[in-house]
Amino acid sequence: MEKPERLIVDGKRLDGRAPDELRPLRIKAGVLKRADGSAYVELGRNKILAAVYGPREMHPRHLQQPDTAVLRCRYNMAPFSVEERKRPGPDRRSVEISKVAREALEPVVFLELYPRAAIDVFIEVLQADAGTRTTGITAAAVALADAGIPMRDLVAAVAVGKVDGTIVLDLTSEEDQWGTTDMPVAIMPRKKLITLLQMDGHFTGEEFRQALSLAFKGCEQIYEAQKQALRERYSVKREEGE
Amino acid sequence: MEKPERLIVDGKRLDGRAPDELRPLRIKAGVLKRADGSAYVELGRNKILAAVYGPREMHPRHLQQPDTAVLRCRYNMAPFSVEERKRPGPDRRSVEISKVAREALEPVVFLELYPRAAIDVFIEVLQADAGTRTTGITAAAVALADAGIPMRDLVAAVAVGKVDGTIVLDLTSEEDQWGTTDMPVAIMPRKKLITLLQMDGHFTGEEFRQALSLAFKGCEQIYEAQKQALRERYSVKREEGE
Amino acid sequence: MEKPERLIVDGKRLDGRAPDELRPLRIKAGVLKRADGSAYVELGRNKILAAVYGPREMHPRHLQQPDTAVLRCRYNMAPFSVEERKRPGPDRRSVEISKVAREALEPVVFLELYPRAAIDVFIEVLQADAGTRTTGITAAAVALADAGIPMRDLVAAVAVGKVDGTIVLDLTSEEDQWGTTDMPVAIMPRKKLITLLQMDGHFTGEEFRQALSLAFKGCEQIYEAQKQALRERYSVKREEGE
Amino acid sequence: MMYEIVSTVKRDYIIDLARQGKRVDGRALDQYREISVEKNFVEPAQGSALVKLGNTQVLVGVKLERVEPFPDEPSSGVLIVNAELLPLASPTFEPGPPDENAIELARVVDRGIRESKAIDLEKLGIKPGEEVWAVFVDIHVLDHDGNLIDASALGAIAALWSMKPPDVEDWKLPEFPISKKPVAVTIAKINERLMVDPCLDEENVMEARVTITTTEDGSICAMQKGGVGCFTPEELEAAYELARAKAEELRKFIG
Amino acid sequence: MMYEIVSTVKRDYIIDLARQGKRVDGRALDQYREISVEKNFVEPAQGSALVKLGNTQVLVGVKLERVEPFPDEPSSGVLIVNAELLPLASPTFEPGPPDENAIELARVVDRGIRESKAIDLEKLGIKPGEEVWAVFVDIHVLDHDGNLIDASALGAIAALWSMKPPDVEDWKLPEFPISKKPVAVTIAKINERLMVDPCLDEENVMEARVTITTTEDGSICAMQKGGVGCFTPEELEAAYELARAKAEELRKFIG
Amino acid sequence: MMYEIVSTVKRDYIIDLARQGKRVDGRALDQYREISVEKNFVEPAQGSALVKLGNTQVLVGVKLERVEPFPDEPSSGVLIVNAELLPLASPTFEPGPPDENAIELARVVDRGIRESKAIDLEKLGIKPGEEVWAVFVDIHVLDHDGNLIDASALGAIAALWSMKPPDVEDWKLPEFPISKKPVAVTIAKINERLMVDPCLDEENVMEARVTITTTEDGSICAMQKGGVGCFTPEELEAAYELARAKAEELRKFIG
Repeated sequence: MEKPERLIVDGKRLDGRAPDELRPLRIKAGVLKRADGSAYVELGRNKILAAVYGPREMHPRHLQQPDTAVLRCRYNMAPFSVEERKRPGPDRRSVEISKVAREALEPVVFLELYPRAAIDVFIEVLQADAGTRTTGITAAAVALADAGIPMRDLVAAVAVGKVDGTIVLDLTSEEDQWGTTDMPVAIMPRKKLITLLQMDGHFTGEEFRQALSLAFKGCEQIYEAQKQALRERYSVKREEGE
Repeated sequence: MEKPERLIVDGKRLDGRAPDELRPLRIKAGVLKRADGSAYVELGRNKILAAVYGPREMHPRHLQQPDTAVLRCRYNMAPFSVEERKRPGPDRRSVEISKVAREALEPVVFLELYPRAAIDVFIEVLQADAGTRTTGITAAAVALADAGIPMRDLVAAVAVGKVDGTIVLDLTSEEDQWGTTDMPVAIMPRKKLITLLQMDGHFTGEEFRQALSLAFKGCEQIYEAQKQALRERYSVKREEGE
Repeated sequence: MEKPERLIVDGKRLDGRAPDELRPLRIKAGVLKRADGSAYVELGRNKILAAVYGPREMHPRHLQQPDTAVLRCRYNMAPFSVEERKRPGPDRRSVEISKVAREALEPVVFLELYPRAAIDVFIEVLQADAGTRTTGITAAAVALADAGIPMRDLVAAVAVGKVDGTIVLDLTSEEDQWGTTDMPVAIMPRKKLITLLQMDGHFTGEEFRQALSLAFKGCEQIYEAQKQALRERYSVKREEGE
Repeated sequence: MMYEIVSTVKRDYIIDLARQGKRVDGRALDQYREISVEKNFVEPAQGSALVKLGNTQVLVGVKLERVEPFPDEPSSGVLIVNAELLPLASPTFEPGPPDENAIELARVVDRGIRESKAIDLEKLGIKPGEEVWAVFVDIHVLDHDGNLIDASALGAIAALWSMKPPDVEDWKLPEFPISKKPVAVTIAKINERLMVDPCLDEENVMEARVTITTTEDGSICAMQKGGVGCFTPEELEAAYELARAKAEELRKFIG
Repeated sequence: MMYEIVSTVKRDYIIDLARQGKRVDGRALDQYREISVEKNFVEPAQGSALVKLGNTQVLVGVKLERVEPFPDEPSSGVLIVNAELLPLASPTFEPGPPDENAIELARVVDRGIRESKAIDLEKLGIKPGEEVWAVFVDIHVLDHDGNLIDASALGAIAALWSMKPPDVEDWKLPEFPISKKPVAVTIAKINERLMVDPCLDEENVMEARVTITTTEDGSICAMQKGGVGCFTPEELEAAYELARAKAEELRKFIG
Repeated sequence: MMYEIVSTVKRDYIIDLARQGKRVDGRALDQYREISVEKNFVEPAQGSALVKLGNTQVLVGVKLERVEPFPDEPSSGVLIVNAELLPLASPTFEPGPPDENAIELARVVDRGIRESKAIDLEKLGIKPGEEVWAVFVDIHVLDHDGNLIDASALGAIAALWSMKPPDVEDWKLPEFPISKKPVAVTIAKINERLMVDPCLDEENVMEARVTITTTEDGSICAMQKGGVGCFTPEELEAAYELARAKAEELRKFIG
């Protein structure tokens, strides 16, 4: 695809959104049978599945921590999730994303309740548009809650950036590719704390402040959708007498 | 090599055999010093060595089973065993063959006698014609017996297939390459039970029945040669006062 | 670089040295903070760092030896240490050098004093001229002493070879590449014992005797520099009241 | 496929049910769990299908990529089947390269497609000797409640039948060259009884399984026995009849 | 970066110091340890720099090699940053391929260089579509006493500014095309306090860190939060001001 | 080569025998075990040899394959030696990529062939800069009862002397270009005594070994000390004399 002349025309983005508008968002909790908790999130064309196993026995044993559970996280893209087939298995990008996603989620989990245990979070990108790491974190937080793991707060995440000189919320792949800046942010919505922050591109100090503030705004909306998904899941569980 | 016009002429195969005839077969038990049991089999141009170690301590320990020994199997082709040099190390084909070979042998071994132990079977293809997996299983069964491991029965194995519309026993590489169907079968000869079955190509239901029956016939002959090799081995051992 | 017509002219080598002369040598002990012992050696254009950790707990545990420590050694070249970038990670050459370096050092270490422990030696080639394995062993011996590990003797090492028909000490890369023979030797200087010997190229029996004798001569000089470096290190430590 | 530790009580219960011709989830011996196939689930793939077999979920995506041909078949396309037993699908699956179970799964699905000649690979050349199309069939196991082979094989063939031709100049064919519908049917043996589509509880206690892949005319293109038990010849003949009959039912979901 | 086990006494001491605005080694919160940068340490590399940040030592070497370009940028050079956490640098580093810490380190350094557009990669083509220059930046960690990111980023940009053009015919540029000096500043958070350049003892007790890479004009080209704690928006704004100020100091060492 | 745990009694016995100039299997110190070399054991290889040295069995196969040349030697063939310590050969060998023992074995054999210039690699070009012959020497260790180096080196050179030229048009040489017969002789040191061809029991107690590879004229082309003990210069000179004498005996088996 050629670079479009402009990515924002008359205050509207290529897909018709306003700069501070999220893509269509759909969250469903409890979508897998085997996992202890799970969630499926669509954000724009992203289709992402998260599953949680645990607390469970930690293997290998020498990684057990006597006073806390260990949170592990694996972010993975399906070979067919992107235009050019991705070779299966971890690459450097997915290893880094797995690390920052774990660090984004860990602050909300009461790990100290489960000494020696492991809690495993798996994020599977089935179809990728931009923002897979933040959407994956959003899904993982719901999956953790669905697994019944005690949490201080949820984690909601979204990317913000700069496109044609404008600070925008929730970049598409075109905006990510042709825009100036991409800044993924994860937030504990109730406590207003930032648990993930990455950025590449170009921001002045003032732009950074604006972008951060827009990220908070976007995460609020995502947080509402997360809570709604968990309420729906809970009512289904209750009906089923679980 | 070009595909020959016909693979069966006047009821004879390219190497002169009748459709229901095995290639020349030679089995020798006890050919290695270090292994607990071993066997060498030539079937046509196949040259295959099998060795057994165990029952021995299982490493890594977390794979130990409290109520049974674990049978492990590794099928491997020497780099010089085929026309084009094979890179050392397991590939997908050899991993699958190792699995089905283990499942073909396991039904005859009294694993429950050796809790926590490992029994390791190694199949080395030194020179490959077609039928290396079945010939390897045939060798491995003799090596297990040579190692003195209690067994319910032997396992004899052979491939059958369809070539020029005829059901044939014990395919050569040419027949495997240019024929229609290849079906490796392993059998417990005394109990008449099938422990390995794979097939690719084309069979009608009726052809499948015929082929299975021919496989039983071939395995009977192989079984006789296995028993003969073990008798010879036993008499040598007795002479040596082992 | 083209092969020069002659590598020795009027009894002098391309860098002006006599056949039995070492390249400029500099040894410094105690150059790293985290390691238990360390040394930095420059020999000609070689820049080599060695570090020692231990005696420390052996992981994985099943490698612990009940009656002795285990000495481990890893020789590694930095990607930028040679003309053509070296891919990170061990290759066959570095695995072999790690083995022979360990075997060259092990005779001088009182391993039996530390049952179940590991002593780890790391040799890092930052800039390579010829003779990195011997220079690395020279550095490692100083690092072991700097770590306070009880030793029977030091180990001094150097390569000798044959260039333009002359037996020479301490080959440069040009001499290694265009000469006839390369023979790395490591020696326990006080006990006059050879702990490393490798050779490739061409020697008559008589040349081998000469070369071995020249290696001893070179190692004597290296040994003096090693002792000097340790004396300097000791006096610094004393001043610092360590 | 993966043998999990099952309580002795549950094991005995399932085995005893089998003796009575019954199953743990109330199905008949020759009855599949509820099947659904959602095609075109994934946009970046040329073809895809999300298959649910009861609680088992497998997503298969197919992508076409340009590759060098094999030297002995310079103008023929290439079929590559890969399976990932994702750790999110089961507590027994671990991250890492495909283990023997994933490899067997991929290879059994591969043989069903390849040996039935479902895809006309000859038509997938681009420049002979230089470039051909590779058909990457990626099996992504999302939720493992047993019988991954049948779910994966069904997903693969359904995805192949949903292929959109790539939007490039040198693609000359009107559509993706597929012509057959091989279907894998797996039959488990428990306590001398044969039953189709084993769920995970059944896989954990079964003696052995056999997968028989048949095409529209009822002929067999691939078979694979698995597990550490045995079959009699008579059982295999009965299994073939079962496989042939059930394949007709499953084939309807390919679309 | 690597969390090591620290005695509770030491931990409490460092945390309590932070409350008082003090540090374990007597520095001010906004003070770096002693910095030295020795350029051209390694001859076979086109550029190199040995950086010491207190006891932390990192050697960075840069080599140019001819490679095939990426298909979507046929005339553009390629930047490859790799980091090795050598086992000689710390008792917690183990031999083997780069782990998540080494990969994060390399990628954070990479983004600082890449996103600042410090190197004009467009100028590093050779034959469009066939051959371009790859810039291999190898980070070799020799002694780990904390804050590897800042030491590595400083070493990388200093090594790039020391580049000697390769002595080959088809190199047409007067010098290596570098024009900017991005500098990474890492700020740790301990007991609600922000402090630059955490030493290892501080890294072991910090809640979180954030690395902010800025260029000469004070704008941000890369950021990375690390660790399992959180930041408030106000803390991040303060961190940015710190990063911008300290980068000016560090930039002097690039030369 | 591989150090196995030996009972103290056996160890003391072998060491004490050595003091008396005797060996555990009754051989003289300068005596090899029974040697047999069966050439052309494997048909798909251009050359092969099955070597037995007492109970030690090593099968070596040599194959020629077309490869790209190294850039610095565009018209020269390539020698590649690989050794596999198969787990069927010893309870101490484990499956997996070659470990340091396998790598050392391959490299010692490689150096003996390469440094003696036994093969005229210059003659193994095909199209300069594009294609040359690679000589793959694969050492397959079948039964390990000690002294794998000598068995493998003998197998490799015997296999190379048995080479059949490949049946292809662009092979122009009358025969495989081999002209020398380097032979490796390994001498173990036990209790101050030197002895050739250590069996496994001897390897398990030896202090050190040295392998000396010599050619027909008695000159040395490769040496390798192994093990954690030491040699005096006088011992190495004696080892050379032993190696030279025994190599003449072993050379007869190359054929």
